[in-house]
Amino acid sequence: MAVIVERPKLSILEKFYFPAIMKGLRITLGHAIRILRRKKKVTMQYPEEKWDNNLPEHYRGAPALVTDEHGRERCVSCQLCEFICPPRAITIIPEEIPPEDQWSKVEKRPREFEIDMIRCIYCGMCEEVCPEQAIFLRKDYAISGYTRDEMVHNKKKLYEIGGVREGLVNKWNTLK
Amino acid sequence: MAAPKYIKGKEPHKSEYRMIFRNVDRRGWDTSIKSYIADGGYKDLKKALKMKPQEVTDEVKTSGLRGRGGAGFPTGVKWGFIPPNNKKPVYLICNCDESEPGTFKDRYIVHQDPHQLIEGMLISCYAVGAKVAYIYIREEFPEGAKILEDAIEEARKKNFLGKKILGGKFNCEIYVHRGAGAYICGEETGLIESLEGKRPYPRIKPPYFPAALGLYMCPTIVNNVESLCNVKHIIAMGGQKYAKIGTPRNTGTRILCVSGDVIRPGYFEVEVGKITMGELINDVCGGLRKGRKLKGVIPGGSSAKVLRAGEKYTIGTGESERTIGINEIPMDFDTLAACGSMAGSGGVIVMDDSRDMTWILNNINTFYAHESCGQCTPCREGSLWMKKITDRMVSGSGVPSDLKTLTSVGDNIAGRTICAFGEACAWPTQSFVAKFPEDFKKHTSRRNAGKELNPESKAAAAGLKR
Amino acid sequence: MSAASKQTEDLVNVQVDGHWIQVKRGTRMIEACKQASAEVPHYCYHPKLSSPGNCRMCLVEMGMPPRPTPGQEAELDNDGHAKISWMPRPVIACANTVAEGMGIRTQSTLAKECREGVMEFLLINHPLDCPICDQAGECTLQEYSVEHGKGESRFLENKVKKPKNVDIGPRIRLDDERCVLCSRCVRFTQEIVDDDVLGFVDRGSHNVLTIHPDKPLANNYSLNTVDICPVGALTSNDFRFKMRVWFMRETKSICNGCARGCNILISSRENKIYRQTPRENNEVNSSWMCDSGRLNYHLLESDARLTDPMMKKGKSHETVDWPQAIRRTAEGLLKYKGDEVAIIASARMTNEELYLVRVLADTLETKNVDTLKCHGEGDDYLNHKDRRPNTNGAKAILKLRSPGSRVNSIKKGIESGSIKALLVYGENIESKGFDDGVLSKLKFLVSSHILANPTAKLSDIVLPGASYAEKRGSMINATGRLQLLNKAIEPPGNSRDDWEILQDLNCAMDGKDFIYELADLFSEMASVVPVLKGFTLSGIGEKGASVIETGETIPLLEREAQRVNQGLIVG
Amino acid sequence: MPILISFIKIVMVIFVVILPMVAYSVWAERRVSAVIQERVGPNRVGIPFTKIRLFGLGQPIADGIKFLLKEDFTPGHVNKFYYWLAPALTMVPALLTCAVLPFGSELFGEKMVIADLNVGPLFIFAIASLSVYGIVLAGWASNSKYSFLGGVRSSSQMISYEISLGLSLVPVLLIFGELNLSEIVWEQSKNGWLLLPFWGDGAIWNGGVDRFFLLFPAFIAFIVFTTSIFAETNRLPFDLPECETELVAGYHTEYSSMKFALFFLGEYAAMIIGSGLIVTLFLGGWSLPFGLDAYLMNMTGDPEQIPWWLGLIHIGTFLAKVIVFILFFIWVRWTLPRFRYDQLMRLGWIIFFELALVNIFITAGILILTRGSAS
Repeated sequence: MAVIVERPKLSILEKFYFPAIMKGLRITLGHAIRILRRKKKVTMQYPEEKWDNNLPEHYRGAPALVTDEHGRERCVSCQLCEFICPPRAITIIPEEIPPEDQWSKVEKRPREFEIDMIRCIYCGMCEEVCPEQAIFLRKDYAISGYTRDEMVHNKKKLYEIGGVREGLVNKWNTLK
Repeated sequence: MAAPKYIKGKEPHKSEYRMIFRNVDRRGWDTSIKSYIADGGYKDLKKALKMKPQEVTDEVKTSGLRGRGGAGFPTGVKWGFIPPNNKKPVYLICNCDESEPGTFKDRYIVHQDPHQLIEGMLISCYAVGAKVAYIYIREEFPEGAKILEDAIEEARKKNFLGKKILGGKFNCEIYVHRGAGAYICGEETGLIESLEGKRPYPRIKPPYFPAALGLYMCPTIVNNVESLCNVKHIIAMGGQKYAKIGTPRNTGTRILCVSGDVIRPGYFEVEVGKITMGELINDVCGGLRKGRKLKGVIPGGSSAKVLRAGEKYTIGTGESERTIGINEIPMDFDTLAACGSMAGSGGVIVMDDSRDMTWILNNINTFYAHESCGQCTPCREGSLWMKKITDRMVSGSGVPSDLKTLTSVGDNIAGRTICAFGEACAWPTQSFVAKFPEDFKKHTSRRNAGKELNPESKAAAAGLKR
Repeated sequence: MSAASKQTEDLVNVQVDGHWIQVKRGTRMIEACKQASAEVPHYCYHPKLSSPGNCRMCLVEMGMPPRPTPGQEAELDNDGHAKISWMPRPVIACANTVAEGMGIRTQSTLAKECREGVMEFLLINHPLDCPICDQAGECTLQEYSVEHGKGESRFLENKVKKPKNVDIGPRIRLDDERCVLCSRCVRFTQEIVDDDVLGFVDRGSHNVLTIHPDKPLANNYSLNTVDICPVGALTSNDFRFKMRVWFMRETKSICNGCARGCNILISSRENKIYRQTPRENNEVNSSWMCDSGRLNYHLLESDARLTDPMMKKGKSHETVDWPQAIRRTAEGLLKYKGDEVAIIASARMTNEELYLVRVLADTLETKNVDTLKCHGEGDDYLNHKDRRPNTNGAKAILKLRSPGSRVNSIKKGIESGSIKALLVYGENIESKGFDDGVLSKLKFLVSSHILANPTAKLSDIVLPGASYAEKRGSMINATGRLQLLNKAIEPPGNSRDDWEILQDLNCAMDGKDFIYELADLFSEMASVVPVLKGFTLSGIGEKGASVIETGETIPLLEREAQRVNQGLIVG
Repeated sequence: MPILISFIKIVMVIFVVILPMVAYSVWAERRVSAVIQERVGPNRVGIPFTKIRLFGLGQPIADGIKFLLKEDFTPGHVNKFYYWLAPALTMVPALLTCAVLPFGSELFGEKMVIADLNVGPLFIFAIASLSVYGIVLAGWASNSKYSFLGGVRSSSQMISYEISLGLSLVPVLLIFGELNLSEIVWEQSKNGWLLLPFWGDGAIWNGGVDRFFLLFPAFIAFIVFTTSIFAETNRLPFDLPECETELVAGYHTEYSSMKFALFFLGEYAAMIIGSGLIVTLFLGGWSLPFGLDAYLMNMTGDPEQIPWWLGLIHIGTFLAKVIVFILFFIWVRWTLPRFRYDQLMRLGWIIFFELALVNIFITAGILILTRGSAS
């Protein structure tokens, strides 16, 4: 249903607009003068100055896979992230862990795990949905490449970015 | 029939009424058919064979005999469940898989008086029309099995067994089947499955009521050893007369197996309901040890609910309603049920104040967790869970929520399983936790975390000293 | 509903969750609840198997009207039914049958408590490894724990460890920790395929499903255990870790492994088939299918797939485009007259394709039309000895009395030179004696295949067709049932739906107008072929329709019917 | 020879002054907007291959190169001829108008105006109204709804404001009685700027009563004229033809690379020319205020001969004034939000049109009253 909003009644002076325009000009000029006198600075000189150290804990940068302190890849390729990913940036091909592998009891791991960083929207749903605490949004945000292929992070690259994550629940290592 | 003389030191107590156990611990008695016949054995078989099968059944019905295996279901009624227009063969099975902790009566019958059982079975077979009977004997009773095999052989030679018994038209064969070594084999449908050569997974009822769809899907009667022995005596004295023994609705004699913290544990055959708990413990069994006080009694085998000393029980209805203490409880089926427990298999387990109920429950839970057949979910998962909880309690790592969990796990098992094992494993937990909360709270309170005090060892040490 | 809903001959009045319904006498309570749309959760119950009642998930509250003492009128409730007195103990709904006046409560506090309790028990020792479990997404443990679970665990102890990743057969892997011991698989192997190799050992919580020490679960129906397993205990080696089920699209189709025509679901994702599972049809395959049929789809991924039309240039073939291939085929065939041309069609083709073959034969005015007879070993369950899915269709449409009888005369005709051109559809005729020597006598050989084979190698023109999962059409199975084949994926490369190829060819031969829709083609065929009279393609339905009386019976279904009569299963 | 001189003037004005100025006003736009928004703005591009940044003054050059090097893409669905023509039609009129603008007094005896027309303002109107064709054609030829809407808006907006633009100028011309822009500037140089008549004959103490009273209509004319210039150049708050929130980029949605750059440059060129026009008409053009011109010329001795350094000063003065106005344009752009279209039309047709019309009569009235009967 359409809602009709009453326009505010303007006084004569307001109808004239001129004072309001002047007020606006004064404000913008005020800002200009302030910055010209080097009173305030809101931007930084990006490549030289970075805010990496000031990133909040929950910053959502590039998603990456992590290993635990025993070197086990945490991802078991349940493909939930692939399912939840809104832009469908994730592609996983699972495989069985061969019996001779140290972690063969985990049974399943990704053979290929690709995140298309051109598609990724850094929403963090993959991290949230992951039942194995295997994928995390890291603080890397400057993801660039010369080709589209380069922008697809493969498993190796994802583990490189992710690194080792300690102190998570390691149910596979002890309980199973 | 002269009154039997008994081995010295094993004479029956004066309150006993020895009928089934007449020959147990009897001086100069052996298991041979000679002794049995000399004492008037197999006379009742002859008597029964002269009657019509229905008459035998009616006698048993008149006697009011209730099953001695645990449930206390009237035996004659059970026999009557065989479909009237049945064309299939009928089987009789003697349940001699006596595995309930605290119960040790059947073994003595088998070991010392096998012919009494065989005679009782033959009469029962005649009554229900079974041509084949099985004695399903517990795997752990190898000697009993051998004694039975020998006795059957003897009986067959005397034509008490086999084709045309005693020259009549009645054919009957008895086989001894050694059990598969599991508690659940004592459950009647589990037993039937086991007898069929399968895993003793109890069957669902309905539709598999043994009296209609039992062994090999034929009508089958499963009776306890003691019940079948009683049949012989019912025929011997007649149902009317038998019914006068004991109390109304709880007729006959009953073998109580008393174990635990009493001076003189053992088996005692008494008239049902004629003796109270107090008399049994203090009089017949010689009372508790010096300086000890009664804490609780499990009156019918480990699966029965525990009774706490000092509690009051209301029994009877209407005018006969009265409130009694634990010592005044008569040992019969109905009163024990009214007290919230059951007569069960007659295994009375007495516990004095040196016992910590947590340890006792843990012991019982360990047994049931080990014996659960694993067929249906609640008992399979619940029994081990309860055991794990009490394990933690006794090892000093209980947590306050354990009590609630323990009770609710028990609640989730009882009444929701295929067979009665669910109740059997849930009832101890439910009753112990309800009746002795202070013992459990001791183990779950944070103050006692990490402490592991074994009262059993303390009690054992105290016993040594004495 | 009126109070006077009288007890009729074979209907009884049952109250489910407060509503009275009428169900057939002898119905299981669980089925009665289902009819009243009160789904009762269950694990061990399966309509095609006996009910051991061991999962205890289907516990409901039950009540019966009390038996009135003689001379006393039964007390009636507002609906005019006898008042129900409820039993204090819950009963299982899966094994008990309904009775007149029975009441069932599926949503009472007691029933809910029971479910919650059982659910908790099932989960305490469950490994909760859904992330690696192939059943995830179609696991009843997951589904019911959402509906009936607590959402938290009170279980502080260590879980029971059981064997994992056990190889119990060539196609099946077992994970005992996930097993809920419902015994469906055990009962299936005992009751349906008479291969009693599964069983339970140990007891209590340590109970495990295991295999006979010397006999693997290797029968040709073993993969059905994976389907009926309500959890992820039994998984298929073939499907294991390949794809999560929620990604897959399911297409209702039929199996083409033999003349049985088992109803199946083809699960595919992004043009790749991941598995085939049986679809219930109590007239054809009940709920089962054989492993060989199930794994048939690997054929489609073969390296030998033909993807482009090809023409022989010298000794080798070269790729051409479709218009050229069709034109050259038509030209080649038109050079010869009447019986100089022979067509060997295949009973693998759909009715529509066979009909177009018939039209082609009419255009060519040849009588040398036949299909091959390919018989293998059938079994006593579902597998049919006829290895072709549409032999009955071929008989009806090509008007063949006995398929394969004219093949020898065609062969002789080629050898004698009276047959100069041969069109082979979907069959490798080399196996039927048409070797190099015979085929080289031909002036013109065209064949259509999905895989490269010796016949294709000798052909002047090869037309790549589509496999059963890549096309739509109808077939008539061994018991004379008209069933629908549906397209799950696209044919690879430039290969095309066979009916389109034939249609193009027909068009090139006689210049007649096109039929653009398969449904139109079916309708045209139905107007010509007597047994199909009155049918439309969409009118066939998911479960097919019986069109021919063949008198054949299906052994497995016969036995199931017998068990239904005995009241052992629901069916 | 005059042709050669004209040529030199054209080259000097267009390629040395206007185009760099256009480029750098883009840079200024970005820097000023940054400053207003407390940002930094383009500050990186300096001298290539060195670390010298020069406040980012290299940016316009980099931009220009970028525009030149970008793919010159013509979408398939456009009307090619008009599509190509449109950018030129926007850029060219803007540059043409500067022909009559006096950007200085005299240098070496040469008048610092490319074409000293006697009908300067008329010429400007004539040419400036052509620029609407560029936008309309761009919008139409692009064959896209956004462009089309932009084009339509632009045409109606420009036509509307051209009226007030023209009418607001009439009082000025009445006051000066002159259509030659050079003469107008000379007049202001001698007798006070239109908005600052405080020397020469214009000063009230020297008898310039009329100029004093005319300040009022002059001011109204100034407001109307300036605002209309905003509208004519499609700058905020009147940039509805491109209006990215509604129309993606309006008439130049489908343009890229150099063709887009031409639109871009055309807008800024128009802005510069507009500023120049305002300065010329209202603020004395190249003249210095307070009779400094006369003073300096008297200093050199020959009041009729302007020395070369004064000529340069005049050019500088003109450019300074223009730059101030460009800055004003930028300042306004980053201050005011865009008008709604109905507000725009209302302002043009109901307020400015009437105001300008009334202003003519007021001016005429004052002129009659102060200067006596019309001569």
